[in-house]
Amino acid sequence: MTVRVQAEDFDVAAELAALQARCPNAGAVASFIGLVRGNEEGQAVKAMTLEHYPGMTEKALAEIVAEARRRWELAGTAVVHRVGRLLPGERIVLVAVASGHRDHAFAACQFIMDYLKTQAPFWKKEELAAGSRWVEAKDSDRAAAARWTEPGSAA
Amino acid sequence: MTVRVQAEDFDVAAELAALQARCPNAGAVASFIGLVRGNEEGQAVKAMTLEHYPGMTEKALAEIVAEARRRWELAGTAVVHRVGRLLPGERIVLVAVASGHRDHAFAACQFIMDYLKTQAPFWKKEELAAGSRWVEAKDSDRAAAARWTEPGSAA
Amino acid sequence: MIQVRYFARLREALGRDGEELRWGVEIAQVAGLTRHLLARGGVWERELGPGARYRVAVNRQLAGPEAAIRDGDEVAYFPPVTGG
Amino acid sequence: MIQVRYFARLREALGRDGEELRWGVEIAQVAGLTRHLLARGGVWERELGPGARYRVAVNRQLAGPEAAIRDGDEVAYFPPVTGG
Repeated sequence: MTVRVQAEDFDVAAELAALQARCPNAGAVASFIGLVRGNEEGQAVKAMTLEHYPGMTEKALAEIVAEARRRWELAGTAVVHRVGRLLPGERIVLVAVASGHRDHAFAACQFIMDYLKTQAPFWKKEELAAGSRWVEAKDSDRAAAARWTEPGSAA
Repeated sequence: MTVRVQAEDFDVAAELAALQARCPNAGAVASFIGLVRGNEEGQAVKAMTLEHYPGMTEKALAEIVAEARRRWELAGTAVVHRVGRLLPGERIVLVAVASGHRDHAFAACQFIMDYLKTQAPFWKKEELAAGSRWVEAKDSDRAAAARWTEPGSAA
Repeated sequence: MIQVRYFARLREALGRDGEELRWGVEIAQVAGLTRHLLARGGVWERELGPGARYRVAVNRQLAGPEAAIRDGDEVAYFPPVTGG
Repeated sequence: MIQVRYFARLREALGRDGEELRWGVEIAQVAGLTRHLLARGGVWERELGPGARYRVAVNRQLAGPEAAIRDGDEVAYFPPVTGG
Protein backbone atom coordinates (compact mmCIF):
# COMPACT_ATOMS: atom_id res chain seq x y z
CA MET A 1 0.00 0.00 0.00
CA THR A 2 1.62 3.20 -1.26
CA VAL A 3 0.33 6.65 -0.25
CA ARG A 4 2.39 9.68 -1.23
CA VAL A 5 1.85 13.44 -1.40
CA GLN A 6 4.50 15.23 -3.39
CA ALA A 7 5.27 18.30 -5.48
CA GLU A 8 7.09 16.34 -8.21
CA ASP A 9 5.37 14.58 -11.08
CA PHE A 10 5.09 10.80 -10.89
CA ASP A 11 5.94 8.13 -13.45
CA VAL A 12 2.73 6.21 -14.16
CA ALA A 13 4.49 3.20 -15.68
CA ALA A 14 6.89 2.97 -12.73
CA GLU A 15 4.07 3.24 -10.19
CA LEU A 16 2.07 0.53 -11.94
CA ALA A 17 5.13 -1.69 -12.32
CA ALA A 18 5.89 -1.32 -8.59
CA LEU A 19 2.29 -2.16 -7.72
CA GLN A 20 2.35 -5.20 -9.98
CA ALA A 21 5.66 -6.33 -8.48
CA ARG A 22 4.09 -6.21 -5.00
CA CYS A 23 1.07 -8.29 -6.15
CA PRO A 24 2.38 -10.79 -8.71
CA ASN A 25 -0.82 -12.81 -8.81
CA ALA A 26 -3.38 -10.02 -9.03
CA GLY A 27 -4.41 -10.22 -12.70
CA ALA A 28 -6.45 -7.00 -12.68
CA VAL A 29 -5.21 -3.43 -12.22
CA ALA A 30 -7.69 -0.55 -12.38
CA SER A 31 -6.35 2.96 -12.25
CA PHE A 32 -7.40 6.57 -12.45
CA ILE A 33 -5.38 9.63 -13.41
CA GLY A 34 -6.66 13.14 -12.79
CA LEU A 35 -5.21 15.92 -14.94
CA VAL A 36 -5.27 19.72 -14.86
CA ARG A 37 -7.78 20.80 -17.48
CA GLY A 38 -6.95 23.62 -19.88
CA ASN A 39 -10.47 25.06 -19.64
CA GLU A 40 -12.97 25.51 -16.84
CA GLU A 41 -16.44 26.68 -17.84
CA GLY A 42 -15.08 28.15 -21.07
CA GLN A 43 -12.25 30.07 -19.43
CA ALA A 44 -8.62 29.21 -20.16
CA VAL A 45 -6.78 27.93 -17.09
CA LYS A 46 -3.22 29.26 -16.76
CA ALA A 47 -2.34 27.13 -13.75
CA MET A 48 -3.79 25.28 -10.79
CA THR A 49 -2.25 25.44 -7.31
CA LEU A 50 -2.97 22.64 -4.87
CA GLU A 51 -2.73 23.35 -1.16
CA HIS A 52 -3.02 20.58 1.43
CA TYR A 53 -2.85 19.95 5.17
CA PRO A 54 0.46 18.17 5.72
CA GLY A 55 0.13 15.35 8.18
CA MET A 56 -3.63 15.11 7.87
CA THR A 57 -3.56 14.45 4.13
CA GLU A 58 -1.50 11.27 4.34
CA LYS A 59 -3.61 10.06 7.28
CA ALA A 60 -6.89 10.74 5.46
CA LEU A 61 -5.66 8.95 2.31
CA ALA A 62 -4.41 5.97 4.33
CA GLU A 63 -7.82 5.71 6.04
CA ILE A 64 -9.67 5.83 2.72
CA VAL A 65 -7.42 3.08 1.34
CA ALA A 66 -7.88 1.01 4.52
CA GLU A 67 -11.66 1.31 4.17
CA ALA A 68 -11.42 0.18 0.52
CA ARG A 69 -9.39 -2.83 1.62
CA ARG A 70 -12.06 -3.73 4.15
CA ARG A 71 -14.79 -3.53 1.51
CA TRP A 72 -13.12 -5.41 -1.35
CA GLU A 73 -10.53 -8.13 -1.88
CA LEU A 74 -7.52 -6.13 -2.94
CA ALA A 75 -3.96 -7.27 -3.52
CA GLY A 76 -2.43 -3.79 -3.42
CA THR A 77 -3.06 -0.09 -3.90
CA ALA A 78 -1.11 3.03 -4.86
CA VAL A 79 -2.25 6.60 -4.30
CA VAL A 80 -0.02 9.51 -5.36
CA HIS A 81 -1.30 13.08 -5.14
CA ARG A 82 0.61 16.18 -6.14
CA VAL A 83 0.60 19.58 -4.47
CA GLY A 84 1.92 22.98 -5.54
CA ARG A 85 1.50 24.83 -8.82
CA LEU A 86 0.59 22.67 -11.83
CA LEU A 87 0.06 23.60 -15.48
CA PRO A 88 -2.73 22.40 -17.79
CA GLY A 89 -2.18 18.79 -18.84
CA GLU A 90 -0.10 17.97 -15.78
CA ARG A 91 -1.05 14.99 -13.66
CA ILE A 92 -2.67 15.72 -10.28
CA VAL A 93 -3.46 12.30 -8.90
CA LEU A 94 -2.99 8.59 -9.54
CA VAL A 95 -5.05 5.90 -7.86
CA ALA A 96 -4.22 2.32 -8.84
CA VAL A 97 -5.73 -0.84 -7.40
CA ALA A 98 -4.61 -4.44 -8.02
CA SER A 99 -6.93 -7.35 -7.33
CA GLY A 100 -7.67 -10.89 -8.40
CA HIS A 101 -11.14 -9.66 -9.37
CA ARG A 102 -11.74 -7.07 -12.08
CA ASP A 103 -14.92 -5.79 -10.40
CA HIS A 104 -13.21 -5.33 -7.06
CA ALA A 105 -10.36 -3.40 -8.68
CA PHE A 106 -12.77 -1.07 -10.51
CA ALA A 107 -15.08 -0.51 -7.53
CA ALA A 108 -12.25 0.16 -5.08
CA CYS A 109 -10.50 2.54 -7.48
CA GLN A 110 -13.70 4.54 -7.96
CA PHE A 111 -14.45 4.46 -4.22
CA ILE A 112 -10.99 5.78 -3.34
CA MET A 113 -11.35 8.61 -5.88
CA ASP A 114 -14.85 9.54 -4.64
CA TYR A 115 -13.73 9.63 -1.02
CA LEU A 116 -10.47 11.40 -1.82
CA LYS A 117 -12.52 14.13 -3.54
CA THR A 118 -14.66 14.72 -0.44
CA GLN A 119 -12.49 13.65 2.54
CA ALA A 120 -8.84 14.35 1.82
CA PRO A 121 -7.71 17.89 2.72
CA PHE A 122 -6.63 19.25 -0.65
CA TRP A 123 -7.78 22.57 -2.10
CA LYS A 124 -7.43 23.86 -5.64
CA LYS A 125 -6.91 27.46 -6.68
CA GLU A 126 -7.25 28.26 -10.37
CA GLU A 127 -5.37 30.98 -12.21
CA LEU A 128 -7.59 32.34 -14.97
CA ALA A 129 -7.05 35.34 -17.22
CA ALA A 130 -9.37 37.33 -14.93
CA GLY A 131 -7.42 36.39 -11.80
CA SER A 132 -7.20 33.59 -9.25
CA ARG A 133 -10.05 31.85 -7.48
CA TRP A 134 -10.54 28.95 -5.12
CA VAL A 135 -12.38 26.06 -6.74
CA GLU A 136 -15.76 25.37 -5.10
CA ALA A 137 -16.61 21.87 -3.92
CA LYS A 138 -19.06 20.17 -6.27
CA ASP A 139 -22.42 18.68 -5.34
CA SER A 140 -21.71 15.93 -7.86
CA ASP A 141 -18.64 14.89 -5.85
CA ARG A 142 -20.65 14.79 -2.63
CA ALA A 143 -23.30 12.71 -4.36
CA ALA A 144 -20.63 10.35 -5.74
CA ALA A 145 -19.19 9.72 -2.28
CA ALA A 146 -22.66 9.31 -0.76
CA ARG A 147 -23.36 6.33 -3.06
CA TRP A 148 -20.95 4.09 -1.18
CA THR A 149 -23.18 3.68 1.82
CA GLU A 150 -23.30 -0.12 1.96
CA PRO A 151 -20.09 -2.12 2.34
CA GLY A 152 -19.32 -3.73 -1.00
CA SER A 153 -21.96 -1.77 -2.90
CA ALA A 154 -21.13 -0.63 -6.41
CA ALA A 155 -21.82 2.74 -7.99
CA MET B 1 -9.98 6.09 -30.73
CA THR B 2 -7.20 3.52 -30.78
CA VAL B 3 -7.91 -0.21 -31.21
CA ARG B 4 -4.97 -2.55 -31.70
CA VAL B 5 -4.38 -6.29 -31.58
CA GLN B 6 -0.72 -7.21 -31.46
CA ALA B 7 1.79 -9.82 -30.35
CA GLU B 8 4.22 -7.27 -28.89
CA ASP B 9 3.93 -5.81 -25.42
CA PHE B 10 2.65 -2.23 -25.14
CA ASP B 11 4.06 0.73 -23.23
CA VAL B 12 1.37 1.84 -20.77
CA ALA B 13 2.85 5.30 -20.21
CA ALA B 14 3.15 5.90 -23.96
CA GLU B 15 -0.43 4.75 -24.60
CA LEU B 16 -1.79 6.99 -21.85
CA ALA B 17 0.33 9.94 -23.02
CA ALA B 18 -0.96 9.50 -26.58
CA LEU B 19 -4.54 9.32 -25.32
CA GLN B 20 -4.05 12.44 -23.24
CA ALA B 21 -2.48 14.26 -26.20
CA ARG B 22 -5.57 13.48 -28.28
CA CYS B 23 -7.91 14.83 -25.55
CA PRO B 24 -6.10 17.75 -23.90
CA ASN B 25 -9.16 18.90 -21.95
CA ALA B 26 -10.38 15.59 -20.60
CA GLY B 27 -9.28 15.79 -16.95
CA ALA B 28 -10.13 12.17 -16.12
CA VAL B 29 -8.48 9.01 -17.42
CA ALA B 30 -9.67 5.62 -16.16
CA SER B 31 -7.79 2.55 -17.25
CA PHE B 32 -7.61 -1.18 -16.80
CA ILE B 33 -4.71 -3.55 -17.30
CA GLY B 34 -5.20 -7.32 -17.40
CA LEU B 35 -2.19 -9.48 -16.60
CA VAL B 36 -1.34 -13.16 -16.92
CA ARG B 37 -1.67 -14.66 -13.46
CA GLY B 38 0.97 -16.99 -12.10
CA ASN B 39 -1.64 -19.28 -10.54
CA GLU B 40 -5.05 -20.53 -11.56
CA GLU B 41 -6.99 -22.47 -8.95
CA GLY B 42 -3.82 -23.33 -7.10
CA GLN B 43 -1.94 -24.59 -10.15
CA ALA B 44 1.16 -22.79 -11.39
CA VAL B 45 0.68 -21.31 -14.87
CA LYS B 46 3.72 -21.71 -17.14
CA ALA B 47 2.30 -19.65 -20.00
CA MET B 48 -0.92 -18.45 -21.58
CA THR B 49 -1.50 -18.47 -25.33
CA LEU B 50 -4.09 -16.12 -26.80
CA GLU B 51 -5.72 -17.02 -30.11
CA HIS B 52 -8.02 -14.62 -31.91
CA TYR B 53 -10.06 -14.23 -35.11
CA PRO B 54 -8.12 -11.72 -37.20
CA GLY B 55 -10.42 -9.25 -38.87
CA MET B 56 -13.35 -9.95 -36.58
CA THR B 57 -11.45 -9.03 -33.42
CA GLU B 58 -10.71 -5.45 -34.45
CA LYS B 59 -14.27 -5.04 -35.70
CA ALA B 60 -15.77 -6.37 -32.46
CA LEU B 61 -13.55 -4.12 -30.34
CA ALA B 62 -14.40 -1.08 -32.46
CA GLU B 63 -18.11 -1.80 -32.06
CA ILE B 64 -17.79 -2.15 -28.28
CA VAL B 65 -15.93 1.17 -28.12
CA ALA B 66 -18.51 2.83 -30.39
CA GLU B 67 -21.29 1.61 -28.09
CA ALA B 68 -19.44 3.02 -25.06
CA ARG B 69 -19.13 6.37 -26.85
CA ARG B 70 -22.88 6.37 -27.46
CA ARG B 71 -23.61 5.69 -23.80
CA TRP B 72 -21.19 8.13 -22.16
CA GLU B 73 -19.50 11.45 -22.91
CA LEU B 74 -15.99 10.34 -23.79
CA ALA B 75 -13.11 12.37 -25.12
CA GLY B 76 -11.05 9.40 -26.27
CA THR B 77 -10.37 5.70 -25.81
CA ALA B 78 -7.52 3.26 -26.28
CA VAL B 79 -7.82 -0.52 -26.42
CA VAL B 80 -4.74 -2.68 -26.94
CA HIS B 81 -4.99 -6.47 -26.72
CA ARG B 82 -2.15 -8.90 -27.13
CA VAL B 83 -2.20 -12.30 -28.79
CA GLY B 84 0.29 -15.18 -28.87
CA ARG B 85 2.17 -16.82 -26.02
CA LEU B 86 2.51 -14.76 -22.84
CA LEU B 87 4.26 -15.53 -19.56
CA PRO B 88 2.94 -14.91 -16.03
CA GLY B 89 3.07 -11.21 -15.14
CA GLU B 90 2.90 -10.12 -18.78
CA ARG B 91 0.24 -7.61 -19.83
CA ILE B 92 -2.68 -8.98 -21.85
CA VAL B 93 -4.94 -5.98 -22.32
CA LEU B 94 -5.12 -2.24 -21.76
CA VAL B 95 -8.36 -0.28 -21.86
CA ALA B 96 -8.06 3.46 -21.21
CA VAL B 97 -10.85 6.02 -21.38
CA ALA B 98 -10.51 9.81 -21.20
CA SER B 99 -13.47 11.99 -20.30
CA GLY B 100 -14.38 15.31 -18.75
CA HIS B 101 -16.35 13.31 -16.17
CA ARG B 102 -14.73 10.87 -13.78
CA ASP B 103 -17.87 8.71 -13.57
CA HIS B 104 -18.17 8.44 -17.34
CA ALA B 105 -14.53 7.41 -17.63
CA PHE B 106 -14.91 4.69 -14.98
CA ALA B 107 -18.22 3.36 -16.28
CA ALA B 108 -17.09 3.25 -19.91
CA CYS B 109 -13.80 1.55 -19.01
CA GLN B 110 -15.62 -1.14 -17.05
CA PHE B 111 -18.26 -1.53 -19.77
CA ILE B 112 -15.60 -2.00 -22.47
CA MET B 113 -13.83 -4.65 -20.37
CA ASP B 114 -17.08 -6.50 -19.60
CA TYR B 115 -18.09 -6.56 -23.26
CA LEU B 116 -14.60 -7.41 -24.45
CA LYS B 117 -14.65 -10.43 -22.13
CA THR B 118 -17.88 -11.76 -23.64
CA GLN B 119 -18.01 -10.40 -27.22
CA ALA B 120 -14.50 -10.10 -28.63
CA PRO B 121 -13.18 -13.29 -30.28
CA PHE B 122 -10.17 -14.09 -28.13
CA TRP B 123 -9.49 -17.49 -26.56
CA LYS B 124 -7.00 -18.37 -23.86
CA LYS B 125 -5.10 -21.64 -23.54
CA GLU B 126 -3.20 -22.23 -20.31
CA GLU B 127 -0.01 -24.24 -19.97
CA LEU B 128 0.01 -25.92 -16.56
CA ALA B 129 2.40 -28.53 -15.18
CA ALA B 130 -0.20 -31.19 -16.04
CA GLY B 131 -0.55 -30.02 -19.64
CA SER B 132 -2.41 -27.44 -21.69
CA ARG B 133 -6.09 -26.63 -21.52
CA TRP B 134 -8.48 -24.11 -23.03
CA VAL B 135 -9.84 -21.68 -20.46
CA GLU B 136 -13.60 -21.99 -19.99
CA ALA B 137 -15.79 -18.90 -20.24
CA LYS B 138 -16.93 -17.72 -16.81
CA ASP B 139 -20.50 -17.19 -15.68
CA SER B 140 -19.28 -14.16 -13.71
CA ASP B 141 -18.15 -12.53 -16.97
CA ARG B 142 -21.51 -13.17 -18.60
CA ALA B 143 -23.24 -11.70 -15.55
CA ALA B 144 -20.95 -8.67 -15.62
CA ALA B 145 -21.80 -7.94 -19.26
CA ALA B 146 -25.50 -8.51 -18.65
CA ARG B 147 -25.57 -5.67 -16.11
CA TRP B 148 -25.22 -3.02 -18.81
CA THR B 149 -28.73 -3.43 -20.11
CA GLU B 150 -29.86 0.19 -19.84
CA PRO B 151 -27.97 2.90 -21.75
CA GLY B 152 -25.90 4.86 -19.24
CA SER B 153 -26.56 2.45 -16.38
CA ALA B 154 -23.75 1.79 -13.94
CA ALA B 155 -22.65 -1.48 -12.41
CA MET C 1 -19.15 -21.28 -52.03
CA ILE C 2 -18.95 -20.29 -48.37
CA GLN C 3 -15.93 -20.23 -46.10
CA VAL C 4 -16.38 -22.00 -42.78
CA ARG C 5 -13.80 -21.30 -40.07
CA TYR C 6 -13.14 -22.97 -36.72
CA PHE C 7 -11.25 -21.46 -33.79
CA ALA C 8 -9.60 -22.43 -30.52
CA ARG C 9 -10.95 -25.60 -28.82
CA LEU C 10 -13.29 -26.27 -31.79
CA ARG C 11 -10.43 -25.95 -34.27
CA GLU C 12 -8.43 -28.52 -32.31
CA ALA C 13 -11.34 -30.89 -31.70
CA LEU C 14 -12.50 -30.80 -35.34
CA GLY C 15 -8.95 -31.16 -36.61
CA ARG C 16 -9.15 -28.27 -39.05
CA ASP C 17 -9.18 -24.49 -39.08
CA GLY C 18 -11.69 -24.21 -41.90
CA GLU C 19 -13.20 -25.55 -45.08
CA GLU C 20 -15.05 -24.46 -48.21
CA LEU C 21 -18.63 -25.61 -48.75
CA ARG C 22 -20.85 -25.25 -51.79
CA TRP C 23 -23.68 -22.84 -50.99
CA GLY C 24 -27.26 -24.15 -51.25
CA VAL C 25 -30.69 -23.41 -49.84
CA GLU C 26 -30.24 -26.12 -47.17
CA ILE C 27 -27.41 -24.02 -45.66
CA ALA C 28 -28.96 -20.61 -46.32
CA GLN C 29 -29.34 -20.12 -42.55
CA VAL C 30 -26.95 -20.76 -39.66
CA ALA C 31 -29.27 -23.46 -38.28
CA GLY C 32 -29.17 -25.28 -41.65
CA LEU C 33 -25.37 -25.14 -41.85
CA THR C 34 -25.10 -26.44 -38.28
CA ARG C 35 -27.46 -29.33 -39.15
CA HIS C 36 -25.32 -30.09 -42.18
CA LEU C 37 -22.17 -30.26 -40.05
CA LEU C 38 -23.87 -32.29 -37.28
CA ALA C 39 -24.88 -34.89 -39.86
CA ARG C 40 -21.20 -35.82 -40.09
CA GLY C 41 -21.61 -37.41 -36.64
CA GLY C 42 -18.78 -38.23 -34.21
CA VAL C 43 -16.78 -35.23 -33.07
CA TRP C 44 -19.10 -32.88 -35.00
CA GLU C 45 -22.07 -34.02 -33.02
CA ARG C 46 -20.10 -33.78 -29.79
CA GLU C 47 -18.84 -30.25 -30.47
CA LEU C 48 -21.94 -28.74 -32.12
CA GLY C 49 -24.77 -30.93 -30.87
CA PRO C 50 -27.33 -30.34 -28.09
CA GLY C 51 -25.67 -29.07 -24.92
CA ALA C 52 -22.47 -27.99 -26.68
CA ARG C 53 -21.47 -24.39 -26.03
CA TYR C 54 -20.32 -22.51 -29.09
CA ARG C 55 -20.89 -19.22 -30.90
CA VAL C 56 -21.36 -18.48 -34.59
CA ALA C 57 -20.34 -15.41 -36.55
CA VAL C 58 -21.46 -14.61 -40.08
CA ASN C 59 -19.12 -12.23 -41.89
CA ARG C 60 -17.38 -11.51 -38.58
CA GLN C 61 -20.56 -10.53 -36.74
CA LEU C 62 -22.04 -12.70 -33.97
CA ALA C 63 -25.13 -14.39 -35.36
CA GLY C 64 -28.03 -16.51 -34.09
CA PRO C 65 -29.44 -19.71 -35.66
CA GLU C 66 -31.85 -17.72 -37.87
CA ALA C 67 -29.13 -15.57 -39.43
CA ALA C 68 -28.99 -15.77 -43.24
CA ILE C 69 -25.98 -17.18 -45.07
CA ARG C 70 -25.45 -16.02 -48.65
CA ASP C 71 -23.12 -17.33 -51.30
CA GLY C 72 -19.63 -15.97 -50.60
CA ASP C 73 -20.18 -15.47 -46.88
CA GLU C 74 -17.68 -16.38 -44.16
CA VAL C 75 -19.15 -18.34 -41.25
CA ALA C 76 -17.14 -19.07 -38.10
CA TYR C 77 -17.79 -21.51 -35.26
CA PHE C 78 -15.94 -20.98 -32.00
CA PRO C 79 -16.21 -21.52 -28.22
CA PRO C 80 -17.47 -18.78 -25.89
CA VAL C 81 -14.73 -16.16 -25.80
CA THR C 82 -12.20 -15.88 -22.97
CA GLY C 83 -9.99 -12.88 -23.72
CA GLY C 84 -9.17 -9.82 -21.65
CA MET D 1 -2.95 25.78 24.76
CA ILE D 2 -4.48 24.58 21.54
CA GLN D 3 -3.23 25.11 18.00
CA VAL D 4 -5.82 26.44 15.56
CA ARG D 5 -5.03 26.22 11.85
CA TYR D 6 -6.70 27.73 8.80
CA PHE D 7 -6.36 26.53 5.22
CA ALA D 8 -7.03 27.62 1.65
CA ARG D 9 -9.82 30.20 1.17
CA LEU D 10 -10.29 30.48 4.96
CA ARG D 11 -6.58 31.10 5.51
CA GLU D 12 -6.66 33.92 2.97
CA ALA D 13 -9.95 35.44 4.18
CA LEU D 14 -8.91 35.34 7.85
CA GLY D 15 -5.47 36.68 7.05
CA ARG D 16 -3.58 34.03 8.99
CA ASP D 17 -2.62 30.37 8.78
CA GLY D 18 -3.09 29.68 12.47
CA GLU D 19 -2.92 30.86 16.05
CA GLU D 20 -2.48 29.56 19.58
CA LEU D 21 -5.37 29.82 22.03
CA ARG D 22 -5.47 29.13 25.75
CA TRP D 23 -7.54 26.01 26.41
CA GLY D 24 -10.64 26.43 28.64
CA VAL D 25 -13.97 24.71 29.21
CA GLU D 26 -15.71 27.22 26.92
CA ILE D 27 -13.71 25.81 23.99
CA ALA D 28 -13.74 22.17 25.14
CA GLN D 29 -15.95 21.33 22.14
CA VAL D 30 -15.71 22.32 18.48
CA ALA D 31 -19.00 24.25 18.75
CA GLY D 32 -17.59 26.29 21.65
CA LEU D 33 -14.40 27.13 19.80
CA THR D 34 -16.40 28.17 16.74
CA ARG D 35 -18.58 30.45 18.93
CA HIS D 36 -15.42 31.96 20.43
CA LEU D 37 -14.05 32.72 16.94
CA LEU D 38 -17.42 34.02 15.65
CA ALA D 39 -17.54 36.49 18.55
CA ARG D 40 -14.68 38.35 16.84
CA GLY D 41 -17.28 39.51 14.28
CA GLY D 42 -16.47 40.83 10.77
CA VAL D 43 -14.70 38.35 8.55
CA TRP D 44 -14.94 35.64 11.26
CA GLU D 45 -18.70 35.83 11.25
CA ARG D 46 -18.78 35.84 7.46
CA GLU D 47 -16.49 32.82 7.11
CA LEU D 48 -17.71 30.68 10.02
CA GLY D 49 -21.25 31.99 10.67
CA PRO D 50 -24.62 30.56 9.64
CA GLY D 51 -24.67 29.53 5.99
CA ALA D 52 -20.87 29.43 5.70
CA ARG D 53 -19.51 26.15 4.35
CA TYR D 54 -16.48 24.86 6.17
CA ARG D 55 -15.12 21.71 7.77
CA VAL D 56 -13.34 21.16 11.08
CA ALA D 57 -10.67 18.61 11.94
CA VAL D 58 -9.49 17.82 15.48
CA ASN D 59 -6.06 16.25 15.57
CA ARG D 60 -6.21 15.74 11.81
CA GLN D 61 -9.50 13.85 11.89
CA LEU D 62 -12.73 15.36 10.50
CA ALA D 63 -14.92 16.32 13.45
CA GLY D 64 -18.48 17.52 14.08
CA PRO D 65 -19.59 20.37 16.38
CA GLU D 66 -19.85 18.02 19.37
CA ALA D 67 -16.28 16.76 19.09
CA ALA D 68 -14.20 17.28 22.23
CA ILE D 69 -11.13 19.53 22.26
CA ARG D 70 -8.50 18.82 24.90
CA ASP D 71 -5.53 20.88 26.00
CA GLY D 72 -2.74 20.40 23.46
CA ASP D 73 -5.05 19.51 20.57
CA GLU D 74 -4.72 20.81 17.02
CA VAL D 75 -7.96 22.08 15.49
CA ALA D 76 -8.21 23.05 11.81
CA TYR D 77 -10.87 25.03 9.95
CA PHE D 78 -10.99 24.74 6.18
CA PRO D 79 -13.35 24.89 3.19
CA PRO D 80 -14.92 21.75 1.70
CA VAL D 81 -12.09 19.92 -0.01
CA THR D 82 -11.49 20.07 -3.78
CA GLY D 83 -8.53 17.79 -4.53
CA GLY D 84 -8.20 14.89 -6.91
